[in-house]
Amino acid sequence: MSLPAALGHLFPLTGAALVGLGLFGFIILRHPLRQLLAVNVIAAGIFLILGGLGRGEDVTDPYPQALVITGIVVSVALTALGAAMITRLAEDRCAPAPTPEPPGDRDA
Amino acid sequence: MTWVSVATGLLLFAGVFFYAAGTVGLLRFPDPAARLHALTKADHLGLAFIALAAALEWGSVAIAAKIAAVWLLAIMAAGTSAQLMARVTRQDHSDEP
Amino acid sequence: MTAAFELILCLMILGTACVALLVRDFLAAIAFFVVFGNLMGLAWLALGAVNVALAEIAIGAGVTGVLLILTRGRLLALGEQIDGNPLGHWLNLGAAVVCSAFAVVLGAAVLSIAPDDGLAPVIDRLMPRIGVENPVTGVLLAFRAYDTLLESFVLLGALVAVWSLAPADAWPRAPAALRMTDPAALNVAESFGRLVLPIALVVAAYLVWVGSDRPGGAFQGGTVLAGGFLLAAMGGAMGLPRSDDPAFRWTLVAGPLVFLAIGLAGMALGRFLAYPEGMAKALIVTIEYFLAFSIGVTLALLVAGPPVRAETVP
Amino acid sequence: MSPLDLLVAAPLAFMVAALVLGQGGRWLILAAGPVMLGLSAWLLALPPDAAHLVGNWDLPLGILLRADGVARLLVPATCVCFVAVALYAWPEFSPKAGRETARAHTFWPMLYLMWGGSNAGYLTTDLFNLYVTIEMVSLAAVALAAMGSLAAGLQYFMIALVGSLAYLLGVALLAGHYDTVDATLLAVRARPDLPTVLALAVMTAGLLVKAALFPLHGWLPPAHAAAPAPASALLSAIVVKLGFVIILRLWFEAFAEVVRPAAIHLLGGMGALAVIYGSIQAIRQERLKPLVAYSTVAQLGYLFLAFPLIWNARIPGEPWAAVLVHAVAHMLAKAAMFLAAGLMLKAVAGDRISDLGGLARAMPLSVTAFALAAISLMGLPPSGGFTAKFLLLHAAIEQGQVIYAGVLVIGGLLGAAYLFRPLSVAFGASAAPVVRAEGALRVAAPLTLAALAIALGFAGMTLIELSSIGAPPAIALPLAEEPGP
Repeated sequence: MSLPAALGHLFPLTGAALVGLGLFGFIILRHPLRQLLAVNVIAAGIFLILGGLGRGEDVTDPYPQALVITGIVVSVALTALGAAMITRLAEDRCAPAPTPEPPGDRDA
Repeated sequence: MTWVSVATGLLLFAGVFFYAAGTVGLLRFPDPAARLHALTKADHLGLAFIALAAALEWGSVAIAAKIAAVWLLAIMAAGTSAQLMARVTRQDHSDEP
Repeated sequence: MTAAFELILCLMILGTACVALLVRDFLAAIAFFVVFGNLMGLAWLALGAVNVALAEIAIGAGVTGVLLILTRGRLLALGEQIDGNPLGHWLNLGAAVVCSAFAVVLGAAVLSIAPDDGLAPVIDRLMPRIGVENPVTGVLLAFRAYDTLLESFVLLGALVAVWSLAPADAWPRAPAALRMTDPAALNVAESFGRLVLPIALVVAAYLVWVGSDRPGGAFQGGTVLAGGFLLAAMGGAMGLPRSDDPAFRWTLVAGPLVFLAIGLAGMALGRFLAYPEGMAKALIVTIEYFLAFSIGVTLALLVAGPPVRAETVP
Repeated sequence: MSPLDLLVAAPLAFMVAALVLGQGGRWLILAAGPVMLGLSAWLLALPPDAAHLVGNWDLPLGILLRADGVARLLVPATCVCFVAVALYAWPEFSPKAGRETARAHTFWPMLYLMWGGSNAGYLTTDLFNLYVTIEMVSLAAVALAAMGSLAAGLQYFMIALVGSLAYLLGVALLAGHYDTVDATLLAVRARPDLPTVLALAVMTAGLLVKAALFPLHGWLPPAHAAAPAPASALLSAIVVKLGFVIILRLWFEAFAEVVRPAAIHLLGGMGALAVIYGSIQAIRQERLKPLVAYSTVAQLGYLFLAFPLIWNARIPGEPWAAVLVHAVAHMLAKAAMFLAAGLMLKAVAGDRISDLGGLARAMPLSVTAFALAAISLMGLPPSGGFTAKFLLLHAAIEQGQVIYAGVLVIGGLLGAAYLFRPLSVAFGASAAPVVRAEGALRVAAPLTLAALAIALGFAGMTLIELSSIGAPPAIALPLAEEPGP
């Protein structure tokens, strides 16, 4: 391996630190939208570990790259769902009057 | 050292200089309009120099054209967002008594 | 030289992440998160993973950033407090200790793994069989096409899940309009949106096309398309569709459906998701074009959110 | 052609159809039901070593699908549950007064997404592919939970998100370490070093959160109790099982050489505590649906309590079969119970147990379904629950594991205590309330599921044989050949 050992591990180590940092944020932050941001930091850290460990002498392994792209898309899909839920919850909270759809099993 | 690498170096230097100037302006100018002015004009001049340097370094017309397209898009986006920001700040100020 | 650059880059990544998590003002937090995403993109470039860099900057920084800003705006309009975060409590100290300990263990585990491109030779050997040259596209759409197929359904499912949150009397209206309210600002944004949408279409098509041989692909192209749609919607150059519009529903499902159909057709010839000899590249490019278009529409609608009641639409 | 792909592809095709059709989406179950049950039957009929690579791309790069005993037991049970729940949900998720509603439209694509995702999860051996399937199921589960209570749904979402990321972190470490994430290859390659142990630990922790094992169960009762009855049935019967099955495969197949007895007993101890805690909480509930939800917490405990019993057994095939039979029996019985509870609560004014008075005379079939499901959950003979608990108890006594044996007995008694309470009220002497007649399908769905849970008790030997197909070498006696590429 021609890369200096420390340099080879630089990105995965950064990823590990990001996971710890994001986890800390997730625990101490109160608002769910901020927690969602923290989760995205954790995910970025995991992707960096995954991709960084595939670093070869001159190319990075395409296999983890593909896994990371899949992971990024899944993560944005979930972030969007979370953001929508947070918004809807805030709407319900500030306008308690709106007619929630009656639960189907009690509408008779 | 060929003349290309000398020119690239000079262009890069100029680009970095304008970026630095823009950043200093952003930090030091007193009001939002002046800051926007520093940010958009100086930074995009800087970007232009760096884009030129990159195009020269690659030495291919096709790639130079792509770089030019990217630069154009960046300028348009910056112009639009600067306009929008200027409006927002003016509204904020007109709200004040 | 490279080492110094990478070291500074990693420190900046960690620094921006810290600020994004801990700063009081949430708008500043989002701004730093977007910078963080772009720096992550640089990190992927440093790793030589251009495909991932494109995806990270477009999706991780771009779409997620827009989503957070939009959600923040909607929450503030509802009078919800997002800023402020009590720090200094002893529980936070405990959390810091636990998380640092976890990061240290994780770091030790990472250090004991030698980075290598173990599967790259395997992939190189297989690439000639599918006729495309971008190995990441090869993994995504041939060797692990099953993952990608399921993932395209995750994206579609996320949109349906967002729709399921619609208030009772809002279905099947359109999502809340993204159009700017200030008429003068709208004017600027509209001309920009009109200009950008066709450019986004061309760039997206280009990214998918080069994606078979060079960095690019369906997800990157689809995200550019989504960006174009969102800008056009913000400028009012384009309305958002009602969720019961049949043509719109077909554009949503087209990508996953074509992918599934080609996979099932492969089954008739031998195996699920197997491409017949010599046709692999044509099929992959077909899948990618449909997928990119559906991804573009789906991502834009995911950002827009669930349908809303008529009176809240300006 | 193989059911291994079609069991995933068909629900996804139905999801697309349901999304496009909108109003008409609910009719699709009439096609999906026979198709999926037929595919399940085909799966059962496959030769024992049935396995193939998707797209013929070889390991370590490709993805291997196989029909092992776990899949052969859980996939058909899942399909039966989905069909019954869908038929039950039909009138509930139909257009109201001719207008399409958000729920009536989105419920059906979500159902098929969850169906495809859970089938895919049982059939694949690829750990990253499992991550995607977990997200398919979680996504649909969150949407269904949010239909009842948005706040509980959001809490569930956050927990599920962190759980998936913990799992993904483990997958990332393994992918970097072994250059593969295929369970069958990891079974050969895995060494007990720091990255592997850490990966297994974070993956297990993430999945335990999703499988709601005590003390990580906090999100489950509010989410499962608040959702509409068909959604509760799917959440309690299907969703939590996937996390359990993945842990089972990780611990006994991929990392059988890495796992240490202390860890196994930690998991077993958590399971034992879950049985006791969940049962006591269930006894304390005043309302019916939270009671059934806490019963899920308790019943999931048995699944993990079995881990040390499998680990130490002289003939591990027996407790292995027991835990799978228990998973299937709980799936059927819990789905039946939530559906029956939905009918019962709809008939009476309130949602408290004391409101159920005299219901047995007013709606005998639904109360019977509830009672039959309760018999299986308590582990009374003859039922699937009894077969499972008997085999577990037998293993515990044979190994001299007094504590686990005691928990099994006490858990059964506590189960009887909390399940008899609603039944005794329903069979009580108070005047029968006037109840509007329900559609035949809605009554038949829980009754069929509960009857199947009972019928499992008569098929003990078949189930044990099924469960041993393609079981990990440590489990199967005589040593079975691992299905390779």
